[in-house]
Amino acid sequence: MASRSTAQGPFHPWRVATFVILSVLAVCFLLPTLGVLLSSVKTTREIALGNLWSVPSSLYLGNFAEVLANPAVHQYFINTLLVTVPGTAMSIALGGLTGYVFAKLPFRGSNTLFLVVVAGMFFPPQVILVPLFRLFNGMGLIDTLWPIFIVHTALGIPICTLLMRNFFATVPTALREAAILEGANEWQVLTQVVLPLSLPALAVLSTLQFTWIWNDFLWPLIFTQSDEKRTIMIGIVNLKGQYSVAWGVQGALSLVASLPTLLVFLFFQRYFIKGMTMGAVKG
Amino acid sequence: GGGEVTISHYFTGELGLKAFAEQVAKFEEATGIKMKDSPVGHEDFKTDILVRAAGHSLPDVFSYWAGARVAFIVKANSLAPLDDLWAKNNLDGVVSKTIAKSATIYDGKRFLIPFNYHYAGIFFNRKVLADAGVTEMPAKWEDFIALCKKLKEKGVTPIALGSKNRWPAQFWFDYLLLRTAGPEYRAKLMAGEASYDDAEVINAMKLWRDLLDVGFFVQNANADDWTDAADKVARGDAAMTLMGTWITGYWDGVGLKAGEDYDFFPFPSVKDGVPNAAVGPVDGLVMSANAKNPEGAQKFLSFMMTNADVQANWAKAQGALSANVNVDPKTYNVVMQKAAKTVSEAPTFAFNYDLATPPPVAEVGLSMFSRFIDDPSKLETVLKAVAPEAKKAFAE
Amino acid sequence: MSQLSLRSIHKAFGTIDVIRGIDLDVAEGEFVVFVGPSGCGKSTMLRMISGLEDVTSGEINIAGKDVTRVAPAEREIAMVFQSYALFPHMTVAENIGFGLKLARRPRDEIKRKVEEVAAVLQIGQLLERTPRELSGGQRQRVAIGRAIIRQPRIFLFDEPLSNLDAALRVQMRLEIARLHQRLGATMIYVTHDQTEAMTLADRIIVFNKGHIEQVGAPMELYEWPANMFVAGFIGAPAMNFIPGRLDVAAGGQLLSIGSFGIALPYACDAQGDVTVGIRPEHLSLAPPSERGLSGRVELIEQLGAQTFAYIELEEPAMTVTVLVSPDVRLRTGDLVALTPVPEKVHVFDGSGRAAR
Amino acid sequence: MSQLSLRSIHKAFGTIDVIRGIDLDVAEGEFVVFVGPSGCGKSTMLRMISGLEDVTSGEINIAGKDVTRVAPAEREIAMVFQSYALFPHMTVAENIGFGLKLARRPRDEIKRKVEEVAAVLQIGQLLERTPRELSGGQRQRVAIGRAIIRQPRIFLFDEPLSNLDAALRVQMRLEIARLHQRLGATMIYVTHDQTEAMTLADRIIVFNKGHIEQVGAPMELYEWPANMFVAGFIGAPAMNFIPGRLDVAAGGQLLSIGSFGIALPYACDAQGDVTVGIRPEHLSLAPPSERGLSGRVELIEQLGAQTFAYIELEEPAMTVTVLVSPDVRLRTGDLVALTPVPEKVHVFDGSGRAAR
Amino acid sequence: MERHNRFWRVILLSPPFFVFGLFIIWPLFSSFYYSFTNWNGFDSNYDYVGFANFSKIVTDQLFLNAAINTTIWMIVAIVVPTLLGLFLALLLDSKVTGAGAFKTIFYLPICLSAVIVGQIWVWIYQPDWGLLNTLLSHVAGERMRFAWLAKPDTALYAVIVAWCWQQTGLSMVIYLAGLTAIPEDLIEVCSIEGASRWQRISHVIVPLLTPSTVVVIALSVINSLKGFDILYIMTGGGPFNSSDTLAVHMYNESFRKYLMGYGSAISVVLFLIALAIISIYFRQLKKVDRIYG
Ligand SMILES: Nc1ncnc2c1ncn2[C@@H]1O[C@H](COP(=O)(O)OP(=O)(O)OP(=O)(O)O)[C@@H](O)[C@H]1O
Ligand SMILES: Nc1ncnc2c1ncn2[C@@H]1O[C@H](COP(=O)(O)OP(=O)(O)OP(=O)(O)O)[C@@H](O)[C@H]1O
Ligand SMILES: [Mg+2]
Ligand SMILES: [Mg+2]
Repeated sequence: MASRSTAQGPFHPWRVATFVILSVLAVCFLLPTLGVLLSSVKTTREIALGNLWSVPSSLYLGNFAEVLANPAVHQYFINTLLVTVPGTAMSIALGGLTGYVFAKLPFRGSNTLFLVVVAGMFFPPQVILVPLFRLFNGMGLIDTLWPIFIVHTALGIPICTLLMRNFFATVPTALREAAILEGANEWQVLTQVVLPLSLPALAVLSTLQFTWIWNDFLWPLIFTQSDEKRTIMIGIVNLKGQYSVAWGVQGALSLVASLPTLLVFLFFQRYFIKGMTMGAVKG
Repeated sequence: GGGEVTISHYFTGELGLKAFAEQVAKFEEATGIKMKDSPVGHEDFKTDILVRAAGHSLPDVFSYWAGARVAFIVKANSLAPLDDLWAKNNLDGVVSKTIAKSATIYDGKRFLIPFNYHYAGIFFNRKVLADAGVTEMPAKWEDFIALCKKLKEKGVTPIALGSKNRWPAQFWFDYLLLRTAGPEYRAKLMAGEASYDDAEVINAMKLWRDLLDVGFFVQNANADDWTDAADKVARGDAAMTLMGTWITGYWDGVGLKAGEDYDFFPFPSVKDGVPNAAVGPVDGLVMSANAKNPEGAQKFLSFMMTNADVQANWAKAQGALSANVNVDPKTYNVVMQKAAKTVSEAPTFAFNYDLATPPPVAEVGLSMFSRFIDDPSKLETVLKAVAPEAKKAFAE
Repeated sequence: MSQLSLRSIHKAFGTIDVIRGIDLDVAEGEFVVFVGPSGCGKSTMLRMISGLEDVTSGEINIAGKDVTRVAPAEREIAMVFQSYALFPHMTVAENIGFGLKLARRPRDEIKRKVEEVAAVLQIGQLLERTPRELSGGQRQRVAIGRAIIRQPRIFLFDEPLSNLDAALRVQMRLEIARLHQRLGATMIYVTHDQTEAMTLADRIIVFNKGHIEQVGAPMELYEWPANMFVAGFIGAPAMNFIPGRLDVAAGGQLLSIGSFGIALPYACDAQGDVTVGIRPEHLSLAPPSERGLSGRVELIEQLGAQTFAYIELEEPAMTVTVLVSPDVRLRTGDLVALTPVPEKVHVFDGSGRAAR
Repeated sequence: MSQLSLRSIHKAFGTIDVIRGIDLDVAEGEFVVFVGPSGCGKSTMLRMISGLEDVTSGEINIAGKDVTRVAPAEREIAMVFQSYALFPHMTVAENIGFGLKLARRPRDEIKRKVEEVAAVLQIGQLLERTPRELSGGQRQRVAIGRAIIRQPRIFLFDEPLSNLDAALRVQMRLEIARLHQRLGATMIYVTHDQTEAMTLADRIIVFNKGHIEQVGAPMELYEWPANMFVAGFIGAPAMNFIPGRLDVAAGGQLLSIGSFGIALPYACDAQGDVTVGIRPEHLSLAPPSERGLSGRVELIEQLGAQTFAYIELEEPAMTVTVLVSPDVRLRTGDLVALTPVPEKVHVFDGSGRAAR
Repeated sequence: MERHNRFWRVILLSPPFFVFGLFIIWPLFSSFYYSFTNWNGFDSNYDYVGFANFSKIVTDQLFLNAAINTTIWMIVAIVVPTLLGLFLALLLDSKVTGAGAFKTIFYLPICLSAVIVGQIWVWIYQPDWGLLNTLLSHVAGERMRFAWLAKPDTALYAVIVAWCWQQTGLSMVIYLAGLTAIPEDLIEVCSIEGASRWQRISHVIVPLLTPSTVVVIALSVINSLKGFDILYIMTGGGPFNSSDTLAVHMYNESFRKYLMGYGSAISVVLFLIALAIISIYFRQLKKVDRIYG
């Protein structure tokens, strides 16, 4: 790194320029997000009258009060956590299993199989809406959180397989062989040797999967029916009535609902880059 | 049965959900039957109910839009007939005649309990019209044009329209067609027995185009939601908007006073000898053919329909009119009372376009409207293209 | 009874034959070194012994038991990898005790054994570190520790020292030799390094293209290579190969290189064009006036204890390497005559076989 | 005028001084080798010469011009990295011609020059391959090609051969030597390998902890190391260091190791406890009855041309390495007496300085 | 060993394949079944119509329109976030002050749900008081009232801009990762060989980032093929189908027109397109592997 920064002499016009360009872009990127922030501190009436983008003369915190005091919102959060955390964990776990086999125990035709699994990432989920509903209905799981968890687990398998396979491929085969010579079976190799070394990949996948599952609203919409089973995104969507919208409350809820994904990113950020480097970028 | 009754509906949003839940609670208290409630935003409701139908798992009771949509699912054998319920509760004496006639009977049987209905009229900002010196509301097309001209001269855009979601534009087509070609022709068109390149359609559309051409409509109607249009009228940027009575609920919500700040007048008559039909949607409740708890469901339906208190509260929250004739008109605000009167006096009640014609056709038509609004000069080409598409859609 | 015996082992990857018929017996306590050019199948053979790779055909016996289909962990072998293959997320102690932990031995037994092994390898003070906090030599020791603790019948080493620098390599080599003496265990060791092979091996097995070229004690191979391949492969710097002719002459055979002739002191079953092999230390320098292979000094390499000269021969035109005795003073460009030690001259026939 | 001159170069990374005052002049056409233990700052020094690293203080002159603040590309140097640093997405020809392409030289000129360079390095037939399709030695050649084509004043090599296997290393070493002769360019070469340093260098610079311990021709360092560090570092196997005493005696100085005494044939400016340094080739074996350092043979390493014996001395108790002449037959456990060659004995005073 | 491996492959693959097969593959194929029927979703009676739905696709103007839009979407959604993400990553890699904060800002949009993103951008594009027109008015000096989302010429692109805004952060993060994987010595060779800043980027860094580029493009393709939520929220495919993509079209036909059979046929085609793209992707991946492995 030293060369990149030091070879430029004492004055760094490039650095200044870089900083300025980045700042301008950052403002551009922040402006839209600012919209949510503004909408959350204004009344619905103010927004309806077209005053969204003006600097608020006074902060209206009623929206937040309404959102945070609403027990239904608490339930939404709990439900979302209840599907997001296990869904993230389970999709990574299952993707890890396939990834491990594809990386360390390849077999004839495993590449084709891998292709089929990864192809699972590419179709729009609406395609399987109806058959899945029937399946879960048959299992008596409609209006529980199970189907959401299960579908996200299943839908997460392709991306998790892809990344875990690539990551596992960077773990030296000699480690697996050494463990096997020590008497470990594949399960022990996976859990005691390979996985502990794959924390960066886990960080990447945790971030991505958490974000995707948290933000999704198609599956909860279809698979849950009662309000006590709904997730936060449905809560936001349902703030829109047939003939009305509560903009301010929606803004406040949106803001609150986006915090967990942001926190997850910030938490995993350090490993994220490293994991991407080893898992995704190496192809 | 004493078990749960499942219900799904599209009464979401802050007010709608709360008000509906209150009424459901009344029912539960009165009967001891538990309702299992599932509110879904109304765009998503369409997907949700289809998936559930496809999955053979419709809720016992669900809200639905009277008209072609109910006809469609009746044809698919998804609904249970409610004639017994109707007779047992003597609903003939409870449900408004106009509504009962137009909204409840499909294939000769009753399938829908009309819950409430809306009426589409021209809602206006009183102050703006007063400033323009208008005292008398136009009853004839010429008067309407004159009014628009006057407003325009005053620098106020006469008509607001927010057709981003397409459907708000339909009322213009509905009324213009009804007022020029008459309800019978329209019914034929809606049923696929007439063609979109008929002279009747072209004439109606031309009237509309004339309004657009002289700039009576706001710019960028396709960019606005209907609420944006309502806001424009409320602010006084525009004078009037052709919208359903739910606009009163919206305006009340942002603090406008009925009768003082806003009012409405019915769509003017255009051609002599054509009856002045009223247009609007009817929200109803239906019972699924495979309801797990039909008894409870029927109890629920009759309670919701016959209980005047429930009807009154619910209609108020939705900015709707109750289909129950026993609801005391005084529970409505002045504007709504006027609307109720207009409907009861109307010779026919017609559903708005997307409820009157089958969904695949409605898709074609609604797209046509927004295309037309985007560029009115293309009217002929648009209609030419739509006619065969609509035919194809009817075929499906 | 031999500790390890390989019976006509074959191995093919897909359609490519990598091991083509290996038969070998290794006695208990023997130190056997596999050498051979890159890609000749040494690692593959080792991995088949360990069980990490299946044999295509043939039979592997360990201590008289057929283990051809036995799982690696049950073969009573231990393997030390070139890359050490230490688990980066475990401490040294955990690395060494990993096998015992898998076998669910009691915690204190593991601890005791790990400490014993660490004491043997003098890494007692490192037990709580992780591998990345260790130097190369220390890592290698840990890897060996992990092998020792299981008290295997056979140790397998695959180029264990090749990632270390020269000084460390020497040190670790001595430690492995001591370890072998102390444990008396059977060891099979793959290496590219001449010195390691020569100093460690009881027997060296020279591999080439999936078969064994020669088996023997180090000096046996050095002094009596069975063919040109082994002759060229063993010894650094390598043996000089010079084209020559072998003719029957009065009283024996005459070996001529260009115009220079040597009366062979032993009998050779070859004739005509042959290749003459002479190691650098068996050529001595003389003033150009003397009888010998005449040439010119091209380059002198002084390594301190040893000095090598590269001499460009006049006939045949080629460069040979000569070990120069320390007292001779040479300069680049000097003309010299080279005389081989006749007893140490190797003759290879047309097919490369040693013709002795 | 020297080609490269370094004047009191210092370098600190943060608060850690890595280079602590280096002064050095390199003449045009000289081949200078930097050696030293790992982490002593060799690479850092090389990178400062190249301009990849800034100096903290001091001055670098190339061909009389102060280049301390000049960009790497303008210093007329070329560098060959240990990892080869070839661009994987470019063919060999593109890699070699990269600098010329950046300088926007005409296409046919680039092509011609690349072919010339490829011919010199005998990689003409590889020009269209990508680096992944090359063997280690070939890659190294391409890296050298990329350096040559720019006709730099100074070549910098950072352990260029350390990723190659032994046989290739020998071959590439000779090629670099030839290249140096042919181009007559100034070369600065960092290595860990004794042999490379001894054979390639005109001068060896021994680094230790960021400063220079000694500068000199290879054999000069071998024969007259200035201190114990250099003495121990240069030469493989390493010099034996044995504790001894130096006393004034009749007619000179008496060096005693245990009960064995040597009359030093030269004058030493030390007294009392000293360390005696004797290289393995300067100890000769004699029957135990003879006068000398008595000990027992612990281990014998036969490398073919050379045999080393490890002798466990009785007094002081330690092991020394001895180069055994080929005609001596030894066995482990034999008792022997060791006699050093007095002229070749090194004496180091308490501070490790050669006391001669 | 092979026997052991075979055993473990079965053990390890069973759970994921069970889940994947039961909840993805099976529904997928059962949905494909309907592509040969005229099912409307509600009715339990429907007819087998053979390939009629597929032959309808050929003549369906809306399908063609959606296919063209998807292509446009895909190309822009690949090119813009990729280039912008690369640009940001290159700037951020030069150790600029506040790099951490910048990274978070650029990544922030990914944390937002499509519901939220869609709503914000609707507000931005609002013709009367939206941010974009307000800003443009200040620049142009006259009142701008352009309805970005309501005009068929701009609607699709307006949504794509929002999409790019959201996706750029992901490309940036992947490129940042890729940059850390570039061996330092290759960059050093550039300074020794005298490469200018631009030459270094164009001749060395960008080519060496190819593996990252492959991932970025793959993710873009995946996401844009799925690209539905944000589009559906912002324009719903409108005005008059001008911003329909294949996913939106499939949805409209299935769920708005109740043509489940035809919708399934569209999804079959969509799936085949996806398969074609993914095999191209894999071929590319192999090539990249060969050079950069
Ligand atoms: N898993 C495998 N699949 C296909 N071919 C293989 C495999 N493993 C090894 N080979 C091939 O088998 C041959 C022998 O390989 P092996 O690793 O045993 O050589 P080696 O003698 O150990 O070489 P080195 O000295 O370079 O380590 C090589 O040609 C190699 O390419
Ligand atoms: N960029 C850096 N930042 C901090 N410390 C560094 C940096 N580069 C090198 N060092 C430190 O400087 C010292 C000298 O490193 P250098 O690489 O020059 O050693 P070396 O002699 O080349 O070692 P080796 O023989 O292992 O290559 C080491 O202690 C190293 O840790
Ligand atoms: Mg090998
Ligand atoms: Mg170094």
